[in-house]
Amino acid sequence: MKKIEAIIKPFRLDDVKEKLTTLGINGMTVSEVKGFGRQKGHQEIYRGAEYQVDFVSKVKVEVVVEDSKVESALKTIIGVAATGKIGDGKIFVIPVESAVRIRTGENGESAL
Amino acid sequence: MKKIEAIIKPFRLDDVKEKLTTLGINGMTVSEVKGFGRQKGHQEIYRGAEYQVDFVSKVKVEVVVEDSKVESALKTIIGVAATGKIGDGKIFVIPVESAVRIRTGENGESAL
Amino acid sequence: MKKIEAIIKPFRLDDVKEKLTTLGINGMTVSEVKGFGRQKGHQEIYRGAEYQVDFVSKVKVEVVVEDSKVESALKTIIGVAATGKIGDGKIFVIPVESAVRIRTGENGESAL
Amino acid sequence: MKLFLNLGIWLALPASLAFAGDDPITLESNRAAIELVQSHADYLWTLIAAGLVFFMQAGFALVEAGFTRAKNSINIMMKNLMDFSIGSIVFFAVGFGLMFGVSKGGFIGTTGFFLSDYTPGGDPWVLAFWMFQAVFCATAATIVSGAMAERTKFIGYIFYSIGLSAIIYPIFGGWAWGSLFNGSGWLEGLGFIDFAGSTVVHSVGGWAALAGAIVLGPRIGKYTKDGKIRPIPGHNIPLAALGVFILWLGWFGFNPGSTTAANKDIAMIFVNTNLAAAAGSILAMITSWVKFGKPEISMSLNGALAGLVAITSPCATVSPMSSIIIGAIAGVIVVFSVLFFEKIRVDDPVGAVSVHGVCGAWGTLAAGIFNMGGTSASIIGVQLIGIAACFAWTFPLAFILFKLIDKTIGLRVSKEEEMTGLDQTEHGGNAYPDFEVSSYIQG
Amino acid sequence: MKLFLNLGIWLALPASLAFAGDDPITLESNRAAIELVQSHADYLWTLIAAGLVFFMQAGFALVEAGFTRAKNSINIMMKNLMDFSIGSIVFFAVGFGLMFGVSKGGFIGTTGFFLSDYTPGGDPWVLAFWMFQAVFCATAATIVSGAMAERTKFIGYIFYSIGLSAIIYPIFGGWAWGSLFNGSGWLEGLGFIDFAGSTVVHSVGGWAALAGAIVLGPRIGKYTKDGKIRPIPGHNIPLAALGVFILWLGWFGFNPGSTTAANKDIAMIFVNTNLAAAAGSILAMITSWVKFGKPEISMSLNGALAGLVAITSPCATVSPMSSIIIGAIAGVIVVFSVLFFEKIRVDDPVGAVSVHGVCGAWGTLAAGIFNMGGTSASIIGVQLIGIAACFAWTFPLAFILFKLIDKTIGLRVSKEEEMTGLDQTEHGGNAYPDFEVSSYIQG
Amino acid sequence: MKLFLNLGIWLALPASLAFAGDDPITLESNRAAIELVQSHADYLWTLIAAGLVFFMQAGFALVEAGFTRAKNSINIMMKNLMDFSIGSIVFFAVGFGLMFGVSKGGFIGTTGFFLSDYTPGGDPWVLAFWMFQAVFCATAATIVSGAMAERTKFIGYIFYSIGLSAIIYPIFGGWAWGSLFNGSGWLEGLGFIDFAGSTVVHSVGGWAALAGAIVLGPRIGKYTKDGKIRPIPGHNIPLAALGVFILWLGWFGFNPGSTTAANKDIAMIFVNTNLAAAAGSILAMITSWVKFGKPEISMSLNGALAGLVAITSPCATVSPMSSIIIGAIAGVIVVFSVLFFEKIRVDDPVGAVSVHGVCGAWGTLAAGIFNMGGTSASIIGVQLIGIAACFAWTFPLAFILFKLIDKTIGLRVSKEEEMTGLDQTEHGGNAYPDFEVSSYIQG
Ligand SMILES: Nc1ncnc2c1ncn2[C@@H]1O[C@H](COP(=O)(O)OP(=O)(O)O)[C@@H](O)[C@H]1O
Ligand SMILES: Nc1ncnc2c1ncn2[C@@H]1O[C@H](COP(=O)(O)OP(=O)(O)O)[C@@H](O)[C@H]1O
Ligand SMILES: Nc1ncnc2c1ncn2[C@@H]1O[C@H](COP(=O)(O)OP(=O)(O)O)[C@@H](O)[C@H]1O
Repeated sequence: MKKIEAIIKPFRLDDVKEKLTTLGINGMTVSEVKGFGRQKGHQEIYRGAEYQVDFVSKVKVEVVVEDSKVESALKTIIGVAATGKIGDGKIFVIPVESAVRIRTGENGESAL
Repeated sequence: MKKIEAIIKPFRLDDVKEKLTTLGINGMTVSEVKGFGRQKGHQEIYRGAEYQVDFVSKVKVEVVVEDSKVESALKTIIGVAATGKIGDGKIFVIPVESAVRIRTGENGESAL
Repeated sequence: MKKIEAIIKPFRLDDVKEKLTTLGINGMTVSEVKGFGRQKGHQEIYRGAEYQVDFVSKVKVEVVVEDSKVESALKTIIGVAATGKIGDGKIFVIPVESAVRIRTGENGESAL
Repeated sequence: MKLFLNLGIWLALPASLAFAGDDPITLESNRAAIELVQSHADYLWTLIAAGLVFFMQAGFALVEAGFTRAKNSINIMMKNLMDFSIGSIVFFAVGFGLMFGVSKGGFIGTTGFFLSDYTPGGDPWVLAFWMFQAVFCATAATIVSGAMAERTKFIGYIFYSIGLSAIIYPIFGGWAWGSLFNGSGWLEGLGFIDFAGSTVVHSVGGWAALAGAIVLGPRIGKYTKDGKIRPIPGHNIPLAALGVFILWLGWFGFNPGSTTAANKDIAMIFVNTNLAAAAGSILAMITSWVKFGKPEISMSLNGALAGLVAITSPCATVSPMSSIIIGAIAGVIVVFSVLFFEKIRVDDPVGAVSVHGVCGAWGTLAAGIFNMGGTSASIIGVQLIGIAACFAWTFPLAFILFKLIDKTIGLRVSKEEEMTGLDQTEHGGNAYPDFEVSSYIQG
Repeated sequence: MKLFLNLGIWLALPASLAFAGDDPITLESNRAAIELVQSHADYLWTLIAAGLVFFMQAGFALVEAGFTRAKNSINIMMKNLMDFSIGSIVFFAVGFGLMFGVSKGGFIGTTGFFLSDYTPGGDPWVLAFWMFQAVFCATAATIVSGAMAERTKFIGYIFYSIGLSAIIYPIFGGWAWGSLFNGSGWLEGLGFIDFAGSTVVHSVGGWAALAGAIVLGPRIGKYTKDGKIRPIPGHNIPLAALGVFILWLGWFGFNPGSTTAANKDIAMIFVNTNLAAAAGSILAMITSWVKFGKPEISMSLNGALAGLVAITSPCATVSPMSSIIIGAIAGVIVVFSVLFFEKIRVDDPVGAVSVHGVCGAWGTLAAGIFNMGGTSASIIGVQLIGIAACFAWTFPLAFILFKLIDKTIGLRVSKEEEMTGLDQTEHGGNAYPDFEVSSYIQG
Repeated sequence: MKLFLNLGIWLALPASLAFAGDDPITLESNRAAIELVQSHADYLWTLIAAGLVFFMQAGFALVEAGFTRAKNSINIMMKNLMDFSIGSIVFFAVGFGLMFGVSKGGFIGTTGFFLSDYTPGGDPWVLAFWMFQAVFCATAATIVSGAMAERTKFIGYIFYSIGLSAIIYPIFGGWAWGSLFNGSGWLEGLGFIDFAGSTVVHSVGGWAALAGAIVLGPRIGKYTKDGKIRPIPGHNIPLAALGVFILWLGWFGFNPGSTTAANKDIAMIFVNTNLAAAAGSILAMITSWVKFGKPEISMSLNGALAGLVAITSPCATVSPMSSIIIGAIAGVIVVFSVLFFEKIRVDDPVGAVSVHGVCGAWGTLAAGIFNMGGTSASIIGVQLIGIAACFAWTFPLAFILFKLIDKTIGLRVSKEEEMTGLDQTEHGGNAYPDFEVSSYIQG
């Protein structure tokens, strides 16, 4: 199993979620993050002082899938999350040794 | 070392935390996440339009432990976080190659 | 590639970010987390009842780097995030199997 | 507007003047004109004061919302909006008649329902007077909302609100204030002093709140399995503080407006109201500081309200110096009272019972003790009778009402609903959709 | 202050008194003194009412901010601050003259620009009257802000705001109210009843809002590709509710204050205003409950406003019972109207068109139907003429104005800017920097 | 209420009337009755205005909280609650006597402590007057809170607050306004014009704020190691904007109420107040637009306040057109002043020094320049003397007071406490427990 961590633009979330579901991925976990990278944030003014806000608000989507689904999941996410503009985000794939469904105690892929 | 990532219902947090402490686990990191899965969210109405809120608010508990403690930690979390209802959450186990305590620079298990 | 997860004190963030940039690390992802550990939180009073707030607010910095940069990144973070006080935080190193830049589909280190 | 500006001017001038052309000016016509102008001032003040008291609804809503969790904010706003709206209609249809109609033996009014005392072209005073009384009724009703916050079924709350505005408040009110209009109450007959309603409005609300909180039981998570008190922090303290400032402002209509006349009395009433509130908040702060080691805000805010409630009854009959003492004592009482009710497991998220019930009783007693005209056992005795009568009437009746609702349509939401939050389950809404909101204290 | 307190006292006493020493007191001097005191009361009431109406600006700002997303809150506050500020200056320079100046054929005023009707030492009534009228003008202007929220270019909005305050509102206003001062409007000539401005203020604002919303088009994400309606939840419901309470309070100045005289009429106007608001919120709640299965708050809040708007025109000429009916009907209308406009893809985030435009028209019609003095086909006919005239004048003109702005300086921000939020792109700010804020509905 | 309604009516009618039965109506009794009715109107207006000024406390609290970080909101609400509460008591006990008591050589009052000028049954005017003056004193006190926000020890702040309300404000106030009651000040003796207190209230507050900000030093993180200015954004701009609307409303009591009489003067004062505020916010917006490239909200909000502060002194003695000019200039001044103080490292989170100190001085000067009665070198000279006297008295004294507090109980919290936030360290609380709040700017 792998955990796919995708850092994307917030307003792409709906589509990413939708498309992943069509792959039979039944669950995911989402959180709000602040991103720092090539996309350089923006200027703000407050009481006359300008200042640079480096962080851009992004959404982190975490989805754990069986190895067989990794490829398709990646493709899908890239497909819908890409706008072609700097700041579209990254996807990281991380190994997962085991997964458990708390409700049932089920272990392994059936837990997803 | 492993990182245990448990996605649970917010109001189970206190108990999970308490029980883990009794295992001699001295620390953990918690964050608010939005969960998507079998538990299907709820309807909301705003100005007459109904809409589906897919995400359920969950809490992610991250705890890094030496390998020997993984089993017991898993059991404990399942024990207290399970309510038997859909949406109880998942636990993922992820390998950790090293851990450092920033304050002292200590490395490895003593850093936990 | 590795993912470095550093849990630090919020007000150290600016410096950590700055220093990492000097290492030629172009991106990172930051999120607000609640930390539980040796640093024991604080007492609050509300309407006459005292209660213990166990969690301390921390910031989680996630940065994925090529293996060669892990050492220097760790050193840097420790260097700037350490205040010598309990609660300075931890750093965990987690393996990353692949990274993709959504915008271009680039894969591997060039995606960072 | 045209139509009326003319008419306005017409009325604005003494009636007699309207035909000044023909009519000779006489001493008597001037005197009549003077009285008319004075009555215009009385109308003005009574209605402006009513407006200020209306605004207290916003204050109550903010205090309650601020002192409770984010997930119940919509529900709280709805309750406050509805008990004023429904209360207005109910008091128009039923309450006013029971309170100020021609009285059966000093116990219950029997005329003036649906504002029937007003006939087009007739004396409009009843309208101004009704307006002022209606906002008072709504105040009594809304006090209860806070004590029942975060766990009450919306529909159940609405039925309670009707019951209080239609029956519980007006009938008791008639006992003390009926003779302000067509009524005549047994309590005022004894010489009971309650100028602006520490008892009539606040204790009635406070004791009903007590009944409600008891019937409901505490919120999930308020007490741990091992019986320890678990504070459930309010989600927006700045809003709560704004609410208290608004209430304080509203009280400048509540107390001085109770003259329902533009006269010089209002000066002292105004000053007393302000000094008591100030003393209340200071003493509550000091008390919290001494007891908890820090100047705690929710207690300090409650202290200001405690002082205001306490001075409501005596505001017109005690000296400024006495007002400071009365408010200060209220500020101390409220802290201990809040702790007391918490200890006996009456879960009152905003302290309504302590602020309005307990300090209302204290203020009513204080009106007897500090009376400028001098006091006596009999004066104090009558005050005590009034305080007791209020509790004896309100608490059991409200208790029965809540039990009735509980057994029929239901008074409390399910465990699931309470944990999810009433905004979502009762109103299908989310008060703060753009923010990540969560409260871990859910039992 | 010294200087003036003396002068104050001097003026406070009947002029004649100032020389009481020499002057003998006569019947006539007393009568003059009485009239002076009455006029002081008139000034007081008119100006206090103006203050209350001013406060409605805060109410509008909160309702609009609460019903929209966090990322546009600064922009909304700026718009509300500026249309009052700019409106005040523009109405001072131009609007007042066009509305109340000596009229050309009942269509347009021609004198009194820059408050030239006031000369130091002269009768200051024009100042009190101007103040009251200025806050009315600002109300009409600010109504539009809500319907255009979350996508309008700030500079474009400012130009609209000038156009409405300088021309659209004053000219129509003069038709109905000109004779309140130096003017004389053709509409009032027909006997059109619009006591406090359901049509003159609210419908003008509402129809301009409709034009604005149409020219702008819906917000990104309001309708899905497949044309389904996508709600965009407001980010702070407690603030929105506070806004409604403030508006309700302000209406106690808006309607009763329209007598611009301290007389007994204000009692009934006050009561009617309150009862209509109450009925409106109750019926809107019930309607939402029946239609959506839950008592929805934004509709209930809109219902209170709908009742207030509807009673604005008839408040002085209908009975309290009729007021309840008028408000109740408005409460039902507003729900269906909001749904209707949403269906036809007019994206009005706060429901301004339904509340002010539609219910303003309903209230104006109701003033004819429920008229205490009895009604008739001709009375109702005149009301309909007024309603129609308002739409025929306001909508096309506002539409042209918005189109003009759109073609020149631009009316709508870019897709990028809208998605990022106007706070950042238009004002370089962040309304809630300490909170993690995000809205996923961005198209 | 009964008791008093009767008494109310009794007093509401001219005393003579009370025995109308016996007493014949005469020209003189009518004249007396007229004067009584006028005095009732004076009481009404003075007290309603006092209520509006009281409400400004809420406005100041919201502006300060909105312009600072979430972690200090409770502390800010406590400071604002307490400086009004403590100020009321202190001004009752000490301040009023020093300000309005029989004066020693025009420098300090010596009678009327503890409101001893009022004796039961005596003339209650002193009570109405005290109330109005008390809210003014509290305004001066609360201005300082904003400039010292986010780093001041609560106990230290309380001692400052006592010092200002008991001594600094009243003594200076007596110099300019003493003769409004029993006093007689040297400054008013020279003919100093400060109708409603640009100098007496606002500059006193502003200069004390300057002293406080200097003694405290800037907040951690306000300036980077390399000395660059680091903005610390306010956490809740909608609340700050609401605060400004409330302050604007309150000013309609502050300025027109300073007649302490219901007369026709209030019309022009009201209009001038509004126009100056409008001009101030517009010009501040334009200035920020030109200087920073975007219309910045905090400056625009400050601009409205700057206009209000500036017109406070001249509001009764200049024309509406002059008021626009005065407000507009204030709107420009405030922007540059804020930047200036920031540059010289006076860290004033809300701009209190610029708004109240600097623009207060400007307004006082403007009262001389734009005086309707014509101006002269001597008039302007006296204004300058007043401005100078205010600074010379307030700044050093406040500076010493703050230093004293600093050396004894301590004025500033520790670095740790400041970084954690005063809500937690000073009050053991959390203003927004259901939200994830954080501010990264912590040095
Ligand atoms: N090395 C990294 N480690 C973790 N997150 C990263 C890293 N680099 C970028 N990110 C995340 O990806 C987001 C997008 O990256 P950015 O460089 O701005 O644009 P792009 O995705 O087009 O390269 C950043 O905002 C950040 O959240
Ligand atoms: N494949 C997954 N990857 C990551 N998180 C998941 C995944 N599946 C479920 N989750 C998380 O677990 C939570 C609970 O899962 P859900 O399917 O709703 O109920 P259950 O835990 O009973 O199966 C979800 O809300 C989501 O946060
Ligand atoms: N075993 C753990 N797993 C995950 N996070 C941890 C763990 N132990 C500590 N942390 C995180 O590190 C933070 C600091 O740890 P703490 O023990 O308080 O101080 P120190 O870093 O000095 O040892 C905690 O607040 C928590 O967020």
